[in-house]
Amino acid sequence: MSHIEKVTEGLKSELGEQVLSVDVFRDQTTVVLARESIEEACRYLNSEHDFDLLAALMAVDYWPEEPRFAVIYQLYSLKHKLFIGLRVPVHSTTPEIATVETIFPNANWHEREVYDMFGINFSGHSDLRRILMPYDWEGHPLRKDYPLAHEEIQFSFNFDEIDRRKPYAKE
Amino acid sequence: MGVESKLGNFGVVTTTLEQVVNWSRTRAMWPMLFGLACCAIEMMAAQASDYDMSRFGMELMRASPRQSDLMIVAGRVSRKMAPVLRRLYDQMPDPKWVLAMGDCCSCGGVFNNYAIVPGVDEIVPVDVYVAGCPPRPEGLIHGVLTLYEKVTGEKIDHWS
Amino acid sequence: MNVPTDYVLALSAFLFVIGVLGVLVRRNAIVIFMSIELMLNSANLALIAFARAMAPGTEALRGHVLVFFVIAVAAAEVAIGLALIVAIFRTKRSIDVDQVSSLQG
Amino acid sequence: MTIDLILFFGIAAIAVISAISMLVSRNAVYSALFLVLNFVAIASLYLLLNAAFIAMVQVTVYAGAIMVLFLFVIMLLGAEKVETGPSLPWQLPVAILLGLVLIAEFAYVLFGRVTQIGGELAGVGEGFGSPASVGRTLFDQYLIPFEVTSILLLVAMVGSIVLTRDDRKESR
Amino acid sequence: MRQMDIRLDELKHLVSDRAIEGETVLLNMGPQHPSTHGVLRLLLELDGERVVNCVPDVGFLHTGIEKNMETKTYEKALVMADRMDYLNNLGNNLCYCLAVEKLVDLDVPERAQVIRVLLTELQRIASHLVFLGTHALDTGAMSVFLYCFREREIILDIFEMCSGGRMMTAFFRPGGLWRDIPEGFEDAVRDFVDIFPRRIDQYEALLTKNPIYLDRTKGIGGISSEDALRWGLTGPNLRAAGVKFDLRKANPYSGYERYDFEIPVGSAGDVYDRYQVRVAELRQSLRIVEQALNNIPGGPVRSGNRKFVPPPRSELGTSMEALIHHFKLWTEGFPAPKGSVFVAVESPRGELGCYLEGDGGPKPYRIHFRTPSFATVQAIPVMAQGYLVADLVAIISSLDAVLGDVDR
Amino acid sequence: MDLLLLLEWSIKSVVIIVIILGGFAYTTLYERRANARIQTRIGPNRAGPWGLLQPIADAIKLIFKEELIPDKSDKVLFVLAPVITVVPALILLAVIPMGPDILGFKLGLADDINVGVLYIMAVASIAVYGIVIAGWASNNKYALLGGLRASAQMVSYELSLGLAFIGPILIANTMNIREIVVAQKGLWYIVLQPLGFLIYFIAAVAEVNRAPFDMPEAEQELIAGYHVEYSGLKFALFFMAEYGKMIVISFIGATLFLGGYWGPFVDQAPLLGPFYLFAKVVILLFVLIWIRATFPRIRYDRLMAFGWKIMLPAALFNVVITAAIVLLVGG
Repeated sequence: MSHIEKVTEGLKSELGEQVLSVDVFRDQTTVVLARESIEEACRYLNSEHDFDLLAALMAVDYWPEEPRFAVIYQLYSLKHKLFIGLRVPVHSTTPEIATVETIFPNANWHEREVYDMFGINFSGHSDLRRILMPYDWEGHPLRKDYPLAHEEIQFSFNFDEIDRRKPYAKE
Repeated sequence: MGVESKLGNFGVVTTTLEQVVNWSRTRAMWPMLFGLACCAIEMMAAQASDYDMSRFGMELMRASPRQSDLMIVAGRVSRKMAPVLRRLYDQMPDPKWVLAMGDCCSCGGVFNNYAIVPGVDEIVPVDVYVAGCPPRPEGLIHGVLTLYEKVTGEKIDHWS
Repeated sequence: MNVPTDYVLALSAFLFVIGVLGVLVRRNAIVIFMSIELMLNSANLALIAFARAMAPGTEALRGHVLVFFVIAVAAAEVAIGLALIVAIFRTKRSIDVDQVSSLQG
Repeated sequence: MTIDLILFFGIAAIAVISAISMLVSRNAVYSALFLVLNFVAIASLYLLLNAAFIAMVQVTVYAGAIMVLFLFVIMLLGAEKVETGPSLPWQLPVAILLGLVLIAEFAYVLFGRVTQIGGELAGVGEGFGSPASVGRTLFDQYLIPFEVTSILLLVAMVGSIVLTRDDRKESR
Repeated sequence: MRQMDIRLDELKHLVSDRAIEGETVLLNMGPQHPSTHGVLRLLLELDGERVVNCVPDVGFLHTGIEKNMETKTYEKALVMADRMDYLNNLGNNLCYCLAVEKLVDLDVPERAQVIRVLLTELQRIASHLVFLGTHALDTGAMSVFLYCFREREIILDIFEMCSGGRMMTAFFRPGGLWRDIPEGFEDAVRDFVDIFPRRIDQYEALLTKNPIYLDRTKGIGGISSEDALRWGLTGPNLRAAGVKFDLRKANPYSGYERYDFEIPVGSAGDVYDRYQVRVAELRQSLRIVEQALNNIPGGPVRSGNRKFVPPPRSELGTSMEALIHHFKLWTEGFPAPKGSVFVAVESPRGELGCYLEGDGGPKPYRIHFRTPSFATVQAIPVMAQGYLVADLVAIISSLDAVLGDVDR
Repeated sequence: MDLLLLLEWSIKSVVIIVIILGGFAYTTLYERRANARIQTRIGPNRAGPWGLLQPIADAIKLIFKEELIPDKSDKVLFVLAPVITVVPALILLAVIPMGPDILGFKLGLADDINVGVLYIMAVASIAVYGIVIAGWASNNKYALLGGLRASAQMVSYELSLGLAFIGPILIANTMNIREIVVAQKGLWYIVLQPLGFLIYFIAAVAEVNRAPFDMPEAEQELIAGYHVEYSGLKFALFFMAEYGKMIVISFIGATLFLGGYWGPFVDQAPLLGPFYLFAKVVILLFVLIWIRATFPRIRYDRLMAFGWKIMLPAALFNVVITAAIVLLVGG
């Protein structure tokens, strides 16, 4: 049994029903977890299996399917030179998940980015603000129902209308 | 400025003054240290040994907008950066010029999306566009020389 | 050089009075302090004028020496005084003499 | 009127105006700068009075060091405008009254010819007020006071450092 | 502008009470400031010149690269990756290509692997040169900056020789390279390898033992190895703190296991150690370049898998099949299976990760870059607290954060 | 007063101001070209032949630039500050002898006064005001920080500067600068006072805020320091003051330690004197530029510590040793 299997087995015995499935794709292991258990899973992996680096934290939007979002954590263990992925499905009715800031301080900004881009709330987060977009921005750009929002092409018939909406710094 | 209104129309005097002032402006145009993204690196390269913009008297990159004449917008301008850029432009004293360096700030470049201002000319008036992603240092220098041509043709009653 | 000593003394007296007024009227501790410096200076001016009046006698230079001492002592005084003002400002957040006049806490 | 007198009146006017401006300026920075001007004016008066050495010392110490210290403290504390209005309404009239009394007293002393100074001045010898002559007097006759002054300065230096030390600041 | 002031208020809750009382000064540094390396903005709370609090604010260069890449086919999305971390263009390419190759299970010929390593290491040298130059400039040493750019030009000329572009090369493609290296490439690299060690000595002569420089960097902005890991620092910044972690050794990719090189580590994690680690890495990268240069195997530089890699132009006139492949690949692209991969490479700034998710179509369903600078900038307050403004400048430049990398 | 004397003084003043102004302009060009050579660049060469008109282009451009006065600044002091900064740089040269007497004509404005060195001290000490006022009047935190740094730095280094002067004074036994130069006829004081010269040079570099002591305007930290809000002609004045001061400290250094106008054959051909002085100044200027091109900037608190803990004791030590030797040898 390779080390990564030991880890997933340990995770299963620790969390029981909370582990929804374990996927292996192209030699990469991803554990699908229930939303409630993410903090515990991270703590367990950090303390018992030396996953000491939160390499990445991001989200995916599966609109219009439900559960709409998946929050994905990539942990790395320097000791075992291993990546492990955690995937947590999040329903769009209550887009909320516990923060892992207490275990990995650098989750702070990653979670802010996910909040900024997807509108997923992180309960218990110390400073949940927009990070990349301006503070007064509306909408969450990386959601699939958010348009890419490129510039409208100006023709003579709609020139005035577009011009009026443009963010010129009018004197 | 006030000079031109006092001078009135003196023909040869104003023309000579025009020439002298325009000459001095093209020989001593101090750019502002304003790098945004990829193009900023090429702008630094243009300042460095191989291309050496200092030949044109341009090595005095001023960190303060109050002392700069030329704003080289080097890189993509995001919606969050746009008000800052406009504010910096407003802080520059007249006469001032803007050079849009690279595709991103000329027209949005490859980034055709929610975050990037599609062309910095929506925010500030641009004098010269330099194409390229990023433009080579030679391209930037060519853009600057093109701007010089434009400045050389400026008339005294256009001075603001 | 031929400036009547009286004139210089009058100027000195006038400056001294302004210094006194500054101490009495102003409430900014630093400005009061500056007024004191002005008074010292006016005294110095009088001393130099007297020294000039007594020239070319060698005792005249004693006036200069005295002024030299006054300047040195003033420097010491300013160092201590400003240190006091800074210390008071730290605790009271004010250098208005009326507000810091009470010595307790 | 000799050129000396013209110079004297000019400088005296600057001194008086700068002193009054110092008194009435609401902004402490302006007060300090007017005082600097005043000191420089007085220094030029010293030059007129054949006290070149003292004039230079005046500029170096007063204008160059002491007033810079003042400005430094004012700017550091942000204490340009602390005064709002007089809290004691009778303060200003009384002060002016006292000032007038003082002026009257001076006037009586000066113009009442209580003293015997004034009139034509004798010429000064070569090197009067020069660094060499003042120094000789200083170190011949006033050596002990000179040393005492140096100790005073040392005490002041130590004292000011102790006073301004911020105890809350932890060392890194 | 009103907007700016509102933003300042937004950050007020992150500073101490002393700032509200007016005992400490709030200073807004950036987004346009000569030493924030682009458009980083820092809200500083200063006690005199000492930094009490430091709140970084990023996003001024947010480009929406991730969203934009989702709208392009796998092959065309590559150009976006170039522009993310603009000092490590080839490294970004490599990371993205590895992710795509892993997602669709594509092989890469040996020759392409070696050339990839060679060019990536050259890119690392170029990136570290920019670091060294700007870092020296920020500590006030002007000339080093210009010397560093002089050498960087040589590397850019090599890139230009291969790809036609100085910076945005898009030279690595899924399945190999865009094209083979040109004639004269090896000589050009060899020339560089010959002259460069002397030039490194030159930079070091100006800085390494300079007492003023030592004074400004030793013991400044230190971070412990535990803290560094907790805050997600990787790359030279982590190694300077004494953790011997390099993805090229730990999880080798592109055949890095075949090269002989060392991982320089520091101990204190301060500015000086970060500088030393990067200068040592210059020499190590040069070793890798030399080894790769001596061992470039023959063969093709692109995978022969026509489902994913377009055929060479010469075949278009003769082979109907090639023409069809070409047409299909450039109009609709290749489909990738449903599934997700996460690939991490060692960029000059640390661990650059690419999360790529396919949905069976020709466009990435979700792509996310784990960028090293993001973590680095986040950790600035940890390192800067208690130091002077002048130190802050040295700390920021020593971290070598690229704002394009942070904001994407 | 003698009208002729007045005329002579006026002419000399004008000449000195022209020296400073022209010198300032061409020192900037000198620095830019020399820096460029050190950094393997070319430097400005497009304005006029070999770029010789570059300073003129700079000047004309700055004159025809809009003068911004920030809304919340203190308007009066904001305008006054650059002027106050420039004046000390202009008047310091008055006490420098430019050459030996030529047929009884003195080359130098007031080089024969017996408080010459003190004059330098006095004027140098009030040079700080312009910078402090500029920093305060701009109503900008960066400018204020720059101004405060400048005042602290200049006050600290003034002491060492003054103590460095004492060496030549003791050896020449006079405060008259002309006499000090005359006393150096046989032997330059840099030979007798190597430590003194070093202290003078470091303190002077700090006094004029040049790299590596350019704290007040430290570009990477404080953007442009005290002149961050200045534009156009007012900025040009600051620029001028900075380079003017560079020239002045080079002149003073050359005069007090490098033998002033002395050089081979000055006895026979007194006209050579000014040229020797000029050459020495150019060399000292090059050293300043060279330092700027190579050295990192020293940190502010270390700068203050260096000033008080190393420079001042060293300067005091130098004074004591010099005094003892002068006493023993008998002056």
